[in-house]
Amino acid sequence: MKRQIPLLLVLVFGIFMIFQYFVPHESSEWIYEFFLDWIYIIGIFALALGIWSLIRVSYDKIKYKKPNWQYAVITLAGLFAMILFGFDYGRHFFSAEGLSNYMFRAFFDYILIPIQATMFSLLAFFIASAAYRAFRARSLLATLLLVSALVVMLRFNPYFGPIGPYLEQTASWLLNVPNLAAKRAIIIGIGLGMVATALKVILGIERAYLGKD
Amino acid sequence: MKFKMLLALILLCFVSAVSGFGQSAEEIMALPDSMAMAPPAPPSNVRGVDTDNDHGHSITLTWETSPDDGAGLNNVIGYKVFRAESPDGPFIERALIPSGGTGHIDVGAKEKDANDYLPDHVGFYYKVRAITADSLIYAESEVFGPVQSYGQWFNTGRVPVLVFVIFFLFVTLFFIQKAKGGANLFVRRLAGIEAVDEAIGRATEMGKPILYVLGLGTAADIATIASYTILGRVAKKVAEYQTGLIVPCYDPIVMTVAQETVKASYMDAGRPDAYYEDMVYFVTQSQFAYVAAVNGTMLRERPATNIYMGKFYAESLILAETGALAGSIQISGTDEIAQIPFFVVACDYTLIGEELYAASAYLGREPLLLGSLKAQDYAKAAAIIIAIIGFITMNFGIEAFKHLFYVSN
Amino acid sequence: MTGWIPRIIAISGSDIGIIISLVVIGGGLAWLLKQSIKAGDVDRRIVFLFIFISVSVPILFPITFSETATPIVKKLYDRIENLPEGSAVLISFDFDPAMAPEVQPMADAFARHCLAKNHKVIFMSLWATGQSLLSTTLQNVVRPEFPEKIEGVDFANLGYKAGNEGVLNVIVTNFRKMFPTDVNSIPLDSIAVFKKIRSCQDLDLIISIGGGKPGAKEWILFVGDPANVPMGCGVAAVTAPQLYPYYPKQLLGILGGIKGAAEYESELVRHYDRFADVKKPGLRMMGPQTLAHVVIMAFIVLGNISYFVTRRRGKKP
Amino acid sequence: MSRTMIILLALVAIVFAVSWAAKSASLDDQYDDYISRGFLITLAAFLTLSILSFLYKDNPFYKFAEHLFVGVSAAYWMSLGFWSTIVGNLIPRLSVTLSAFFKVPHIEDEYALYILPDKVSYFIPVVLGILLLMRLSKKAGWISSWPLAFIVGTTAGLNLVRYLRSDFIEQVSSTFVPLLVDWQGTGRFFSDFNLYAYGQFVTMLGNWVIFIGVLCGLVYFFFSKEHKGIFGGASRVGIWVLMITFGASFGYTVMGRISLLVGRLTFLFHDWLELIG
Repeated sequence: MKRQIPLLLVLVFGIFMIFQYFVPHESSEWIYEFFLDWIYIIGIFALALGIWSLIRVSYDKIKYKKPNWQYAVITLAGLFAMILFGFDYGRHFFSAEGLSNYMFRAFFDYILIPIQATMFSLLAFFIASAAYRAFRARSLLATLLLVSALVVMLRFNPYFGPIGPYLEQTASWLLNVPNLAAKRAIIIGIGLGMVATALKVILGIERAYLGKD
Repeated sequence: MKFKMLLALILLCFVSAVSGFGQSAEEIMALPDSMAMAPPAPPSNVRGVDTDNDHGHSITLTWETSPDDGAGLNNVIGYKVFRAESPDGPFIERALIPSGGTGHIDVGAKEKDANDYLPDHVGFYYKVRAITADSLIYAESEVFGPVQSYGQWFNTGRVPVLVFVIFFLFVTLFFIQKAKGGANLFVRRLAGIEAVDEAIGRATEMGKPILYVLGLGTAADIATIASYTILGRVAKKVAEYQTGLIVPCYDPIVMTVAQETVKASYMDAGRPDAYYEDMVYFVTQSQFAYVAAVNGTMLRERPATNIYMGKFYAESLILAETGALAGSIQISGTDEIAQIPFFVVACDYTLIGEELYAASAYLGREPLLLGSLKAQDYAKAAAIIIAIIGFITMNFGIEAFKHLFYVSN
Repeated sequence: MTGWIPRIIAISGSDIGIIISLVVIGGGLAWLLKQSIKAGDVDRRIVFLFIFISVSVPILFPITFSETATPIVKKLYDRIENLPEGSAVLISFDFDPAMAPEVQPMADAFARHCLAKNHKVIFMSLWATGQSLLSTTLQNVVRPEFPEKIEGVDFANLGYKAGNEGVLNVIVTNFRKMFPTDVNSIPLDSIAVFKKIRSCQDLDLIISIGGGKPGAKEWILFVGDPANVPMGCGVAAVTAPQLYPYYPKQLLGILGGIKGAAEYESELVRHYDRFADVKKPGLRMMGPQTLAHVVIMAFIVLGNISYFVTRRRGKKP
Repeated sequence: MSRTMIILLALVAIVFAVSWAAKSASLDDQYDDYISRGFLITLAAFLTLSILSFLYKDNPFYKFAEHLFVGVSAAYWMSLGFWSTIVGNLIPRLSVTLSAFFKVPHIEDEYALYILPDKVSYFIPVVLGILLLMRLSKKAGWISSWPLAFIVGTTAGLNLVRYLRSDFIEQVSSTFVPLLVDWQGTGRFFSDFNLYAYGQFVTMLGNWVIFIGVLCGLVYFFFSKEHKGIFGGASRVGIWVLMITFGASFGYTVMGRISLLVGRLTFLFHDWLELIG
């Protein structure tokens, strides 16, 4: 029972969604839209599970004085402060203005955004270190990788005089032609892999997502 | 064309100067609407039918252009489509089509309270007006109607997809049967997957944990589903070797599933006592906060091996470089095409696109999974054959073959 | 600007910036070369340090590398340059603030060039968010740098009109139908710029600046092709490859990303002394870009040197 | 805590205080809330530098920023989800009382009636969501796999047809390219010898590369056949094309990543330190 019902649900809803695709009628469209809404709403409930896990892990860290437990206090403080501002006690109790609370905005603009943008900008450093570490002519494949990366990066060098335009052209040709071919091959493969996996899921062959095998 | 217009303008200036409108010639030049010309012939043969293969609320119109469109008087600059609920009107303007146009699909909204709501099963009347540069000079077709719109129950434009679904289903079922019957199905080696076992061994020797990242996908993303299977396999090995396992999660539902998977694997390995819930934990559903936390974990726990399987976006390189900095062996796999290059460059082993899906079958070695892998290969062979036939027919100017694969919306 | 070093390596800007980048980056790389030959790989943190220097120095002390316009940019430049004075050029701002850092410099450069050549410029936008960016260009470039130009006589601002391709569909035959007035509610008939312009067919050049939809592609399909008006465009770097197929037939030229903007700006500076001192965000952004790219490429070379050195050493004993 | 650490902390505290004061002073004539603005900009700069310090090595400042970020962002997404989905979409359709309580206009959704009686269609996801929460209970945890099965089943069905169409049928059929372009004479053929993909020769070359590249790439992805002989050769060409592409994509991305750093450093030098105009 515990095992069969979920598998049956997957089969039924999976087949329904496949059929839905071939039925343009309005009613099929509405069901489709409802299902997508539902998935979204269930996701919000799931977020509560996540927050619960975060609180528990942090709490355990503090309780058992695990390494770096002091920082877990900061996580919890940030979490509760932001939840409080988000739901905006006191000023606009229960109104959509919760999100326009001054502190909520300030936390967003001066804590979330700067850290997020800086984490993102670390990529500038990492792309350099990855290039330094990995672009070495160890083998034919590594050399191809290295040379085509260099050709594309050379667009940014203004000192190649008459061959400059040719470099530029080669770079954009690489990005347009072989790039298209490789991407298409990968996409076809991925498409097939997805279809096969989805089919396995619907047929109940692939069931790792339900836990016990 | 330009010459003619210039001529008309000069003529116009002349006429207006003579007739003495009391305006300067310059101002008249800026007012082209007062140009005098003969009305064009109307468009003819207006026909309307319900638009095929849709949810209704739409009518397809066709007509023949006015003889004065591009020929004759050559003064038609476009067509206006009008619709009414009775042949006598009132008609409302629905569309403006540039000259030369012979058709229009009148799509309305399906919501009743929307402005341009177009109800189904209601008779409509249409007429088409050929317009000229002068808004007062035009010609109208005869009114056509009534025509009704309605929704269809089967989209014939999507038949190619249906054919492939059926084809795929049969090939898969066939090979699964074959594999069940004991046929030996060969699978080529995948370096990335063979490295997993080795990496777990290494972690055991070093006494360090393994970090498994499921990516940023949702629980239902196919890449994540493939990743669960690999996680299950890794967790089982980890349980057998008694190594540590860390699984930080981005999506709460993914976390739930991953907990189940890992728990089941520990049970399978006969070590349910070694499992504890917080091996798999939620971090946050914010891309870079998640990355910041995983980065910290990598540098503090110094895992022997990092495994990244699933959907990854810009964070791929941040994770992989930090992992390399921490000296971990790194195995990755994603179907996110834009990120594959970064994993290839920064990780020791990478499963490219489809290899990620194949990995679960490869690891499981179950006949059912191997059977579907075989089916995938046959579909690929079909793709190659279709591409070759397509190329041959294309180069001999036969378009029909290509049309077989045309899928309408 | 006049020293011999800058002339040789085609670099200009603040002296401190040039000296720092030459000494620190050049010297540092030379030292690293020695290190790599002697001892193999260098610490990753040194790579990070170099990236930090190569990006921050040009921000603090503006350095501009002289760019040479590639043909795809030069052709568009030449067209604007060679149009007779008083030609009508339309510049459409089809982008939002997120794209602005990359494409607004192009819009500024086009506006400068057209006004300096005494063309009549018509500004408009197909994106709701484009109108405020249009005002930015008018406020920061057109009005302060061309105080002698009069709105209505030398340039006109139509503002934003909703309708995407629909707008194009109409203005291809009649401007007044879509824009009865300009952005300041002045009837088009009383704007001198529009005296001889009834539809897009009367324009001499159309430039679309953007990177999304509607953008250059829609302009080509709905206006450039049917009305046979020459077109050019400036787009974000990611969009540029999708437009190459239209060059050079339907598009006279394409400015792709900040690099395209920088090339155009450098071409302007080369021919117009009056633009020597104006802000050139494209060229300015190219400083960090070029230095960082050179540094990364240098590190790739260093990595290979140390790899081959280590391998040879590994083989010998 | 080591002595150097204490000195470092004190130093950072002093710099922070000085920056706060200086920043507030410089914002004085622009804003009324200049003191809190001065603090917030200093805080943003401090967090930016804390994250950047990670490049040197893991350190208490990074740990601080990281943990703060995790807590605040988790709560941010939850608040956003709550207000936009639960309050914005669900509650107005669910109940008049709740709508009034949350001060959102109630929506009488006529289309909900079209399929299921009254508001049932919006109670279902709530029930499924609660079933998912049953996970927290040891006894009834198994029931949480029902909503999961719904999500997985629906998405699997959806993905199956969607990817079959866009990633398989359409990609395969767009490989049908003319490999021979109408011959227009040698002059035309070799004119426009320019890789911007419009000259006749270049178009043809491009089409050939695409066609063969796709075929060889597909061969590389064959799993159930040993890569030997012609098959192995094709698969090798396939992986070459893949590698060239990966290199080119990598090289192309550098520009965008440097721009991100330029943005961050501009914040530090311009918004915080006011070193540049």
